[in-house]
Amino acid sequence: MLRRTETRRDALVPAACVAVLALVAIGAVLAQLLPQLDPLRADFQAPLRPPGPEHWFGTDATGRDVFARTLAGGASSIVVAAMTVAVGLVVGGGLGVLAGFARGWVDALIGTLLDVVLALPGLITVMVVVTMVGPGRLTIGALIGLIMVPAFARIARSATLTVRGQEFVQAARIMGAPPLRIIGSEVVRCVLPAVAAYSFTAVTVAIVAEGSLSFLGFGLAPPTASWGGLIAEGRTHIATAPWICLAPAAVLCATVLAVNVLGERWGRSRP
Amino acid sequence: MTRPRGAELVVDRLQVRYRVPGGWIEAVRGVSFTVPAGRTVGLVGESGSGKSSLAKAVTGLVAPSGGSVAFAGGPVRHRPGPGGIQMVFQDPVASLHPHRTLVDLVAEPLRWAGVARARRRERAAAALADVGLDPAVYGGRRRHQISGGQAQRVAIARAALAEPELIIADEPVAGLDVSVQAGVVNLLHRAVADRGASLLFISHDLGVVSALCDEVVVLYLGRVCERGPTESVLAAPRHPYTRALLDAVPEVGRVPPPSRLPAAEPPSPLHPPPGCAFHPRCPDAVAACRTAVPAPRELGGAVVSCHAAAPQTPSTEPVTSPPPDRSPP
Amino acid sequence: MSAPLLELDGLSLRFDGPAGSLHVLESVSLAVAEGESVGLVGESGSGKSVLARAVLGVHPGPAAPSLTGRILLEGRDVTDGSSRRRAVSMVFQDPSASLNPVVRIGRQVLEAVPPAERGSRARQRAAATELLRAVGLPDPGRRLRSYPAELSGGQRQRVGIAAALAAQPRLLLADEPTTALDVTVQQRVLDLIGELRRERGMALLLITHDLGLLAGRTDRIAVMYAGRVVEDGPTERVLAEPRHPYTRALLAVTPRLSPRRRPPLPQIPGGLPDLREPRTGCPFAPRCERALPECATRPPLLRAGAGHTVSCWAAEGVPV
Amino acid sequence: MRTLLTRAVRALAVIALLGMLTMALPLLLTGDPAVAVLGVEATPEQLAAFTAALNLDASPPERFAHWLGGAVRGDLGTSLVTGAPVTAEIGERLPVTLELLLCGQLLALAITVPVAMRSAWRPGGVVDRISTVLAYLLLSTPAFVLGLALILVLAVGLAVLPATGWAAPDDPVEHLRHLVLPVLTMGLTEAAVLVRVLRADLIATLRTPYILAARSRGLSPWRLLWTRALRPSSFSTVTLVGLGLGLAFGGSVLVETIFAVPGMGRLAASAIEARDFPVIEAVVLLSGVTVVLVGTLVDLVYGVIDPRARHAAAH
Repeated sequence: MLRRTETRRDALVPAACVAVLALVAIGAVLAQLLPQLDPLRADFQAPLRPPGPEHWFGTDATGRDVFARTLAGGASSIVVAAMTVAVGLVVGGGLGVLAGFARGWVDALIGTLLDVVLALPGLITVMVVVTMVGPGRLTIGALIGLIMVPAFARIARSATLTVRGQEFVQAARIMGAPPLRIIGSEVVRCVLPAVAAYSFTAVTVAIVAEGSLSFLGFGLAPPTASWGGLIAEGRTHIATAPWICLAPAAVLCATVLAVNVLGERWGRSRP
Repeated sequence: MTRPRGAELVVDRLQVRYRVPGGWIEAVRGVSFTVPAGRTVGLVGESGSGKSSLAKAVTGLVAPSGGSVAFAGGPVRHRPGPGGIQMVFQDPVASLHPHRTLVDLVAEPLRWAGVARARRRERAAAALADVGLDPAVYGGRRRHQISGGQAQRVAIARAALAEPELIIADEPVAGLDVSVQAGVVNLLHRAVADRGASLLFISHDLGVVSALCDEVVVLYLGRVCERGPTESVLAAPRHPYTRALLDAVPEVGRVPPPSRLPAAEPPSPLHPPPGCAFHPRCPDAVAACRTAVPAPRELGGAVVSCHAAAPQTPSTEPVTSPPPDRSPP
Repeated sequence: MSAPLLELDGLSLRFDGPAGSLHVLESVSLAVAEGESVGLVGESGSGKSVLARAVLGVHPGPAAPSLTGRILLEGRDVTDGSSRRRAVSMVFQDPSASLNPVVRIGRQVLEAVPPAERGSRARQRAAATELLRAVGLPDPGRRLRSYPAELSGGQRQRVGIAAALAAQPRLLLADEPTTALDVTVQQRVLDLIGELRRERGMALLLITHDLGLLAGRTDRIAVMYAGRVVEDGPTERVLAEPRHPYTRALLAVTPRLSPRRRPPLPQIPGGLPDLREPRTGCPFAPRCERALPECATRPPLLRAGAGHTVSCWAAEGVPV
Repeated sequence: MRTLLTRAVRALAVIALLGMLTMALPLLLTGDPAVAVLGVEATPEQLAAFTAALNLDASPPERFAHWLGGAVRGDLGTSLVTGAPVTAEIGERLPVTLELLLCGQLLALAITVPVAMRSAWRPGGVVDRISTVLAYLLLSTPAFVLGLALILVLAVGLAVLPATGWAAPDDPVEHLRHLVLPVLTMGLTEAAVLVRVLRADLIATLRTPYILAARSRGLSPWRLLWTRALRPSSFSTVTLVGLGLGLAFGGSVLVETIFAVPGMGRLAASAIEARDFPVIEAVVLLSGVTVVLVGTLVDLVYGVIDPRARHAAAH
């Protein structure tokens, strides 16, 4: 009995998480396509409307639909998160594999460079650079990715070191397997899953960091919708119209939660 | 200097050291011995003796910090195809790729030698059957679906299929139950004996070594204490450490003689004692042992590194040629 | 005759997990008398370590096994997990893993003494020093402040023995106490355990995979295979005249120092039965060269001599 | 000894590289930084004065050397906005941030240790499941959302605490009242991470043979956890707490913004908005140096936690 309910819950939770992420993604696409969901269309006749059949999540101070703006904010989060993971995987993963295989002074040099990045106050550094080079989803995503490079590199390096030391890799060397083929196939087999597991964490960090930047006013420029920006705008009306704040906040938290849970399952499913 | 002949392995004054937090470990401190073509040599040592570092240096997995290893007259190379060196590891499961099937694992050396897929699978299946694993049952399994003893059989089948001139086995039975050990030892013996290849068998277990090896090399803290034909070393050990080791080996039904060793603990390889490394534990130590490293001497057919070991009737006993010059049977 | 110190009466033990059950022990009966020394021999999967843990009353991991049968200590039924402190303690297999790396040795050896009975700091120091002296650790007073990493493997196992002695147990369990040690150290540690046992009048259950360790060290040997005791008798008799085919085979494959034993060496074909299924007949039958049709059913317990029993269809003896 | 020396050399190299990187920040501005900051209407004299004040003509290494020279004498330059010495600005803000961070980390630890212990003792038990769900919810709630939620409940709803603002310690009661919400936000966010980490490490430790041995010797669960299992399980937790404290100089921009706390984070944010380079450079560099120093300190703490690590400091 107990076991059956356990297994059902085990399957249900990831399914729910995938559903949440799918809805956010579909919503983000629809917000770009459907004119009804234009996040900028303001209905000046209906400011600060509470949630109802016409405006599911209510309207903000200028009468813009909070639901449409929340969906559009999802698009920003997706683009930023994708960019973060891309930069982290390529730069961090590459440096980590290089450090793990070369060892010696290359490892020490890469380690020192990564320590420099690690010593930077992350959010403040991104804020400084954004004010100077201008905001943009890809810029912000790349910057967050760079800040996360040391974490990716550390994981890739230790996975590489593990691969190197494994006896079946040594056995392959003795059997005369071409070294580059061993490295190639083993990196794909061992290092990639380890780094991919960390990508879930990177996605949540990217979404939260982008939200934080927009919340602080250093993120995406105002017309572009962002969950953090929506929450910051709603803050002034928190006592009278809490939905402006709460709707995007709830969607943000649900998305991060879904990614966290999926990441944990992914990590647990691997030995 | 010995001139290498055939597929002879010549280890000459080999040194291996490792960087560890707090200094260097001199794991191997000038070890010389020879594995003549077609012979089986046992390398015996306890923890800290440097036997595993030696195995890695001989197979070229670590670079020696001094001395040399020569195989068939040249440096050790990792090249596919017959006639090379193969290795059997202590942890048989870890030495098999986790995702490949047993047939593909055994076929691995042929793959790097460029043998066509169908042909190498066919030969691998035959090799599996040869080590007692029905290819129809086990061929499609992976390493986590077999026992440790079976994994070691797979590893031996794989090494044998590469048709090496020398197999190096690093503690191949240490993790196995005694009821399984004998089978693995028999397979290893067959893998080399059938084709006249040689075997370097590394173990802490004198019992297994004595049954398998023509010659034995006893290591202590990175140096050779004694080496010679197994019969001679077992019957008349000259080095006090070899004697202590033989006394301590558990034998069924034998009430062990009281240990002759002083109570001193084995020293750490990080700080080996000066002179003869064994002197703090040696019941026969003399003053010279504390300062001077004993040079290898030939004593009654064996080569012994000990200040205190006396030649037993050296004039009458016929001096056989030293192990490196022994011809294969 | 008084009741034995430890008595296992038809003990069966099963681990239940999400992937099914493991039938580790199947109706094991074994007794250890006051002051007696018993060797428990078996290969991996025989259940010998699990048996020791069941006697000790602790199991690693969160899942507790389900037990049937009885464990009697000093005549007291402790199967339900009631306290064994003061009656049993254990010397563990790997001294490097079974000593806490961050706790000083002086504190660890006194772990088994309840805080209420420890007394002043000076008394604790004296007690710990005395224990370390008893196990032959050089310079025991200074060693109190050492960490395990500062000792050699043999010294660590001496500390492990000292920690087991602190409770002044009447039964000492030693689970492969020298498997992790070098042979030249192994002998000293086993000798130490033997001396302490005689001095303190403790009983000893020495668990090992190596039949070669037991001569001169134990009064009796019990041989386990796949969760059952297949043979139990006086040490010399079991080693010289083994009655169970498994004991015989084990003796034949145990390595000996003999250059005349050239390969092929004798071996036992086949492997351990699947522990996920309860064994109906003799678990050794598939590997046994003397297997009979009856072996598919549970073999009888036969008396093969004074204090010598064997569980086999093919053996000679009087049913118990 | 050797490893200590290599560590020191590496730390100095990191600080030097960090310094040059920080000093290269103005180069990110397109065109002349002076024009970018002062605007096109600025007179050539103003531009020249600006360039000279920031030593912008020099290369980043030279600028860093110059900055370092000043720093040694206790001179971090002058704020472009207020005209006050940067040291004075920081001296005013730093205690606020430090208090916040210390209280936040302490609260996090006070929550983490007992919760992680209870969870790890019976993994999959009721306490573990509840704490896991709560930890995941908190982990998925960004600090700015959690802060707003706390304001909504405790300040707006129940009206027991001030929503925002700060009171000097001269008035202890008001000071504490203003401290509660920011510290709660920081502590809860941090605790969510720490609980997961410490719980996993504790579960691993509780499976080791030495814990089994201690259990067999009759140690009570309470003593087992506190005196035997906690220390060997605390490496990652110590690292994370150290990292959190190391970022003190950068302050917590988010929490300070939500609750309008005048700390380092607010100082940094307003300096960035105004492109007040001397302040930005000082904050980034001091933060970086603290992280490096705390990192080294954490390595030393490892040695205290685990005698085995005393000789093995390098990774």
